[in-house]
Amino acid sequence: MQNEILFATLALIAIVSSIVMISAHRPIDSALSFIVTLISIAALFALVNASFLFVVQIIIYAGAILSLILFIIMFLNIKDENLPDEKHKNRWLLATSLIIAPFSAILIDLILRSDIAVNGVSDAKFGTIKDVGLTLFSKWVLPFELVSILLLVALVGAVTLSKRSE
Amino acid sequence: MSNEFIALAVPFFLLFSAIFILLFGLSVYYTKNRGYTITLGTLFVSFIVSANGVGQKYSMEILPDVFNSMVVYDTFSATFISLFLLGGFLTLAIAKSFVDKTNFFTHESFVLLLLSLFGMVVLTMANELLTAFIALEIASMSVYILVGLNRDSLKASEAFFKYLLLGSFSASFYLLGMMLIYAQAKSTNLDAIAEYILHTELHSQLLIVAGSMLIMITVMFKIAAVPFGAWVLDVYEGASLPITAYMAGVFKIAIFAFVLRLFLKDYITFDAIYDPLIIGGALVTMFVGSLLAVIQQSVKKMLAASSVVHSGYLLIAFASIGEATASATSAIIFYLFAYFISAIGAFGVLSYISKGSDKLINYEDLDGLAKTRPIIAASLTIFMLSLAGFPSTIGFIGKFYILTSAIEAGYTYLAFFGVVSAFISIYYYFKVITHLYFKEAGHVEVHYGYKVSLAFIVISALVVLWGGVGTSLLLDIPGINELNALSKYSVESLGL
Amino acid sequence: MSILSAIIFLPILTAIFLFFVHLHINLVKIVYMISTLAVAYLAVKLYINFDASSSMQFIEHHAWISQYGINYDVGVDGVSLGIVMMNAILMPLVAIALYKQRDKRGYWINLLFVQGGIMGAVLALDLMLFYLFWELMLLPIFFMIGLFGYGKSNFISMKFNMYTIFGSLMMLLSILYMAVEHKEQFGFYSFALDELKNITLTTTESLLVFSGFMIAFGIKIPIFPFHTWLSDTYRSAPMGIVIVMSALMAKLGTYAIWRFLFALLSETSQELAPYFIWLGLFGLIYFGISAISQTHLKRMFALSSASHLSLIVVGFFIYNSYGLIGSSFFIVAHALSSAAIFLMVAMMYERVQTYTIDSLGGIAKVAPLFALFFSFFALSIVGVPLTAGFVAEVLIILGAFEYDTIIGFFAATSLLIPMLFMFKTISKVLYGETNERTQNFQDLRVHELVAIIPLALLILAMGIFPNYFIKKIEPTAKAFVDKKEAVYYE
Amino acid sequence: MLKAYMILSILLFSIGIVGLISRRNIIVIYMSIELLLNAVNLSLIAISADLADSSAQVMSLIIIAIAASEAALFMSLFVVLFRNRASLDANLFDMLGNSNER
Amino acid sequence: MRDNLLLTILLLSPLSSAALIFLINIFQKRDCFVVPPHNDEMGHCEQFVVPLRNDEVDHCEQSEAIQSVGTPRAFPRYRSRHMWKQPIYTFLALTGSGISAVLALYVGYYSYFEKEVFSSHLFTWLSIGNFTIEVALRADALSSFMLLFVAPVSFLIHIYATGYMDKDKSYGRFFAYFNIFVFFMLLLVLADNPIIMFIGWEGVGLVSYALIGFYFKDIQNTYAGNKAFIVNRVGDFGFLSALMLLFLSIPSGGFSFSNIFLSLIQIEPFSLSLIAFLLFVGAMGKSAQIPLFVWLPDAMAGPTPVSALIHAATMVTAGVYMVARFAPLYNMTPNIALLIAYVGALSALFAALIATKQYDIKKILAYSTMSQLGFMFMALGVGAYSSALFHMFTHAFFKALLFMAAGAIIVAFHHKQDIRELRGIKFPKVFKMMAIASLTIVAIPPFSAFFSKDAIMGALYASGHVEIFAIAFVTSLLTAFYMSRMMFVLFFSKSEQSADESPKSMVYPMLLLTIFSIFAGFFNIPEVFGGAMNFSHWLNLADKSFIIPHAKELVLMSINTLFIALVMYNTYKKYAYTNEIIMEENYGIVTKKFYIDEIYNKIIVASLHKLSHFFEKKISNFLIDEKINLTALAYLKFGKIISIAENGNVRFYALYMLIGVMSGFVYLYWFLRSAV
Repeated sequence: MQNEILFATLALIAIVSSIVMISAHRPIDSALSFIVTLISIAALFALVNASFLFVVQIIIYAGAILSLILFIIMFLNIKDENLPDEKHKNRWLLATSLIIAPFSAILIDLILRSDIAVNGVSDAKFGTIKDVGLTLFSKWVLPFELVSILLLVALVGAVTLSKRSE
Repeated sequence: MSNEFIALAVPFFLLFSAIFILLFGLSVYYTKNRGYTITLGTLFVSFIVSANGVGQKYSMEILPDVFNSMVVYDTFSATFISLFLLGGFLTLAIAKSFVDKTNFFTHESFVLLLLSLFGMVVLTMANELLTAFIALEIASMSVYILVGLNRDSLKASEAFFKYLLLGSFSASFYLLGMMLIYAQAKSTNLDAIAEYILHTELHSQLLIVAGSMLIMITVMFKIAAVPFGAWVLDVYEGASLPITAYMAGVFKIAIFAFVLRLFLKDYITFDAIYDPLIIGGALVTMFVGSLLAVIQQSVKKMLAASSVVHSGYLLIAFASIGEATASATSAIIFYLFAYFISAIGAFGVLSYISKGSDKLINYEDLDGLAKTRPIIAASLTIFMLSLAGFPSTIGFIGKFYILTSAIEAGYTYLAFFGVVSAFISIYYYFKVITHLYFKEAGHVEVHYGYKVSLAFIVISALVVLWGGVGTSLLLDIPGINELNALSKYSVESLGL
Repeated sequence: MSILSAIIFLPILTAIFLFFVHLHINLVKIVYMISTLAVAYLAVKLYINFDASSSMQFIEHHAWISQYGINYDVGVDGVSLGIVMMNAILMPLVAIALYKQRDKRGYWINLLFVQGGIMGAVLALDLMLFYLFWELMLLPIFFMIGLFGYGKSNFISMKFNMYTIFGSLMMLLSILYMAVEHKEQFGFYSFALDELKNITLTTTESLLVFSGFMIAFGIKIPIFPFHTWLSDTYRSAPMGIVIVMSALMAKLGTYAIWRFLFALLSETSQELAPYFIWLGLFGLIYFGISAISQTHLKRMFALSSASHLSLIVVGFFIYNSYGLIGSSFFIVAHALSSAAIFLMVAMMYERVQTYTIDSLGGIAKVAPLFALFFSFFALSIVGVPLTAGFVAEVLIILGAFEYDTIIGFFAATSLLIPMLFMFKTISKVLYGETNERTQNFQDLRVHELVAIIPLALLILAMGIFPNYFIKKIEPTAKAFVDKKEAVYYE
Repeated sequence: MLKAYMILSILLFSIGIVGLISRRNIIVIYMSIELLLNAVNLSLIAISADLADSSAQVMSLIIIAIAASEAALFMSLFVVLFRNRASLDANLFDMLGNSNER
Repeated sequence: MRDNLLLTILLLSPLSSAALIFLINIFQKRDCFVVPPHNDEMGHCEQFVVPLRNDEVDHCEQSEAIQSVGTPRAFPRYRSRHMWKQPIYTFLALTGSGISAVLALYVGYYSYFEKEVFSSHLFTWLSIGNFTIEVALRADALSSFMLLFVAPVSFLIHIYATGYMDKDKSYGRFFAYFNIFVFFMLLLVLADNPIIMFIGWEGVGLVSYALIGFYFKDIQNTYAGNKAFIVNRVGDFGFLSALMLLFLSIPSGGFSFSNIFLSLIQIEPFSLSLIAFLLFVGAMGKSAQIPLFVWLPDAMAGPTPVSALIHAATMVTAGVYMVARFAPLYNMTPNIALLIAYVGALSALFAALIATKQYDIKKILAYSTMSQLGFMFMALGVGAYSSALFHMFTHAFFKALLFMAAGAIIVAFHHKQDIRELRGIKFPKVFKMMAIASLTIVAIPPFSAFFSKDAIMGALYASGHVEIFAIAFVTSLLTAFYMSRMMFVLFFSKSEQSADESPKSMVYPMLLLTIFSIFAGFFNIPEVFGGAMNFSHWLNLADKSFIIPHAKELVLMSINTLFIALVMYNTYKKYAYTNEIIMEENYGIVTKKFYIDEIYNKIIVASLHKLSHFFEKKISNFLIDEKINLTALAYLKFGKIISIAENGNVRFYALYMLIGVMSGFVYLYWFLRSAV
């Protein structure tokens, strides 16, 4: 019961903060509310015992990526007059929401009707760094290695693109 | 050479070569020419190696203990790997002048090219959704960057922006779909999913159906099916010509390789569900694509739009997979080969005559080329005929297979619409020929580029012709029959 | 390589050779002549060796795309023999007549391509092979119109191309459909004419398949209402191609109706025959009357060709031996006379630089030989006795009367309709006062005579001694009619 | 619980899409994409809890890594775009469209 | 063997001489560069210019003014260098037609006296299945009878033409055509089956076309030729259709006339009538009967020998011959036969009426020809075949003579043809012969036409069709009127013009024909005068026998003759030595030939042109082509609309994707709802 309340609260926070994120005019505001979303998602991770992922989420997302975004916003020194003039923002938001509504409604309906097993197992051992690490290196070696190459690509790409042409 | 060796050697060779160039590029001994030669050599060697795996029928999992059955190597993947390695090789070989004349094509570009090929190789072999996704991301990210390589060009950066943004957007659909499938099937391995589907009823497959569709959306995005392919014109326009050729000819094939595997292993069960969607997609894609192609002023964008149409043809075959599996799949493979060689050739000619400049080749730029450069004009004509599906070219045989499979599957009306769209395509392809031959040249004769590039263009043109009429009866060279057998083997190796 | 393959591929290979090897233009013409003469020699040999007592001969078979049952099957029978002969004979003559006018390599290369393509399409017994050649011969025509045409040649070549390719694609669909049906009924793909005959189709299917074929053939011929490419194309095309189109390509369409439609969809064709007979008759009258108001020589002769081709279509569709023999004979006869008349028009153009009927006149006074031959060929088109056209028309009309009296009457209007425009044209072009264009009109030169006299002699020979030529067609017709009756009474 | 997580994740995903399409600021668009990935992650973690199998956690870990690499590209994109155009308005980048051509 | 040789030579000798003339004619331009022994290019040509006598120059230039062919204008001074060829042409032409004339006489002789039938088989023209058409010639009584006047009259007109066409630039061409005509006419007559007959039939039409347009420098002449051929072809359309129907109705065994007649009974009556009617349509065209007569007056544009030979003596009678040939058929279809009679009667009256108001000498004769042909058809229609043929026989002589005389006048009086201008000419020899011919045509005894026309009148009377007889009677009076009108205006007038006499080559044939006109009637003297009806017996056609009392016949004859004499007297009073002809009103429905030409032009020609424009502009261009082009344009337009969506804005692209996703899911949901 306690979990349910907690979940509902966190879910509400996540949803509200994400709505704020997509509707805020200034990117700084968006970024800050996005941090709230990320943290509440991390909390939801923790709610199902995914302790390692909770940490990773906080560190990488809230820590690294978000600060990168903030850094970029600062670095580029985006002033208010550089921001796009979004006159019809709300209309767009409304229209897109209407279009997306059937999509999410159908998916939710399908999820509700589906017979995915509700085991609800929550083992204390499960979700720890050791458990995740074992799975990672026993079963998911190849994706792990591939991701490293992906990161290499991103690295090379970022360097290539960002450096000033001589 | 054992197959396992080939399976490992090709990606590793590509990877090592990429890393080598990355490091070598920092040294003082690096010159662009050396980088080019090394890349070309790598591609050639790996093509030779992988071509060894083509022709006999086999299927094996690579290091199943280590990789947990996430990648398989079979004739299917061998065929496709050889195909796009060849494609990469040809693209690069034809683009020599582009490489030489542009200053943004640095050693990182070679690295990215090799890495994207590496991604495609893994994608073709992937037998698991996440692996496939990462491989796809490796390939597409490299391509994103290659598109945006020319940082100073507004067009290139815009194309990069659009491609990256929409690509990431579509990728998230893939992940959502994968998540749904995993939630239902408890696995992301294609075989396991197939197993699950086989043993359950439809009501316990709801999320798989939905998830599969989400994955399909990503695929549709990548192959530029309407309405997911709106990016294709802009990105092709913004990208440099060799990169465009690479995307149209090579990358698309890799995507199809993966999709085909996915289809044949999992989706085929949901054939009845997806067929109307695919058919609708095919129709919309063909006709919107041809509408767009008809109005284009530049040849490059026309080819871009026409690549949409070709995706539509391929979707026809996909729709027929359920009812006429054997002929439809081999038709797809053959068609891919046909399209690949023709598109590479066509874009290659454009890149050859654009001499590495950033301009779009307009129809007017081709005026009178037949008088000044008859060989190039003839080659371009052959490519256009092939793309238009004119008999005696490989494109015709490809279209022939696709239409046959559609009729065999009972979708005669689909074949009819395919034919109608092919008819419309005659207009824009022949328009090129009209400009090549019937218009007076507005410019003086120029020396375009390297003889080597020209040689490869001509060879491609000859392949296109030979693929249309080839028979081992006349000369002892593999002809249509052999190509056909090749695609058949590769399908059979999937173990259906 | 047997004689038929040689006939098909010799011109194509020569053309490829000429494309890649840059020879001096005179040398190109010589090579062209050698090649076409060789083909003509082979064709004459074929004609002589052709056994007049049986139908399909010189059959050649090689596997091509074995997985789909596509083979290289060629053979010749009485009906195709005529077109082969015409193709072989006309090509060198065209060159002789026009060699001074054309100094572009492409012209001759494309003509060779066309020759090979037509030969292939005529001789093919496998539908895919037929389709291949059918399309292949389009390409050189497209190029010739675009490269050497007059007026808005770009637009017109494109229009022609689109028109005909539309038809071919519909035909492709029909062919594929039949092949797939063959697979479903017999377990394997086949594109061979003989094997595809055996499949059974429902009424709707066979109607659709039929219309697919018919659109292709109808456009090529052309029959009403697929004719709107015709007059523009003829007007704009260079003469070599006009001759090929009117003398050979259009005939190929009618031939294909017989060869493929009647063989494959015998019952449907017979059921639909009345409609096509009426369509053909309508076309006969329609094109004939349209031609009256033409002021452009090529357009007028184009419509006149179309009018006669409609009659040929009628001849095939009336489905009896008179009609068939008449039509096959007419194919040859009309090929001869229309080729000749277009050659004459080309010679005229070279001299006066105009095709407008009204700006000509008085040629008979200054160039009697020209006038003589021009009116001779025009008369042979009209179907005056002792020319080949007369025999053919009589046979077709006879067949039409055998089929139905009313249809016979309409078919017999072919005696009247061409007169309406032909004689006025002859008057305006040849007679009356000369004007500044025509007063220095040079009479026929030796090489032009060399090109034209064989045609005239052939027309006469075929008109006076038709029996010798008909003997070659008759067994084919007889076999066909017997088979048709067998089907009919089953 | 799993279904609740998944519904939440679908909702977040939808919100992300809405943001992606209706906003013109590229940084917000980028954050919307990150939200999409996070929504997927959320579900994966819930599935993993449900199945008591940490594979799904590994997947989400990998997805985070992918997100990171995407982030790198987007950062460089911002730099390139801002350098060229001094703006981050998505609507400004339409010179490749067809409507410009004629 | 003899038959073979005989008939082949008879048939081919004109053709071969025509071919030779053609060959010589074709290469005439080049001989200037081939023949001469000189090196000097200009000089040598002048060597070959035949010096002209002064009086010839005039003539030569005159004909030059009307006609042209041969050398281009650039070399006018060498134009007469080919005159040396004229004797060769003359020789060839005369030999060709002369041989056939002699042989024809020979054949006629043996046929008449020995009752021989000549037949020859040349080669198989067509053979399909078990049905063959042979090229076979056969000279039975009817054919021999035809030969008997066709070949000799042709020969005579050939001789006449050598005079008439003397020094003409196209002398060779003329005789080539002429001989080809003789060939086709003989083919028509000798053919043993209708198909071959049709070839001859069309052939004479063709040559007639060429000869009418002989002076093609005036394009109107060629139009007249076109008209002739086209109208003839309308008839041929009927003829050929009839042949086809006949061909299909005959069971196997050959398509020769004898075989056809044997099988006639097996044909059902309706198609028999149809065949008979269609055959008559053919005859209408060739023999210029209503409504297909319009070409004949225009055909007078050709040289006068052409009119004499083709449009009076031979070709126009082919229709009569054909109907007579198919006599067994017409005996079985009395209705059609009656139709023939009525058409003949109408044509006769109609033409005679028009002739009364004509002023062109050749036009008068042309209408008179048409009128006489009408007489023949009347006779054919009531079944008096041999009477018709007999009239044809006599008509050939006197009408040829009339035309020749007219030709002589025209040549002598500077190509004037209007009788008002020619009023009061003085041309004694020609006058005498022409007068005889005129008396013949108006059927004054004892000239030949008296007998022949009388036979027809008698048959008409006896057949019981009083209305036809009445028409015939009126027509014969009209004939008397217009012929005497012409004669009186021409020769009995105050203003006097005179000219040189015609050359001998023109006079002698006329003389011969005069003799024939007078005496030809004696070949078939009716029984009233103690004759034996030799011709009728010889021809042995399926005549219906008309028994008419001799007394009655004599009364008829005398009444007829009396009325004719009265008419002639009145005409004399009206036209001789008066200016009546000048004062005649030049308008009115009769003068304008009942506006038939205008009606035809309005109804057929103009509407065809309109239809042609309608087809071309409205249907081909507007209805079909425009629509096709519009479809293509619409596709382009639609492409432009689509390209609006392709606006370059990435958010829109994402939106499209979203819409795609959404619709896909809606479909999916719908499907799963119904499936699960």
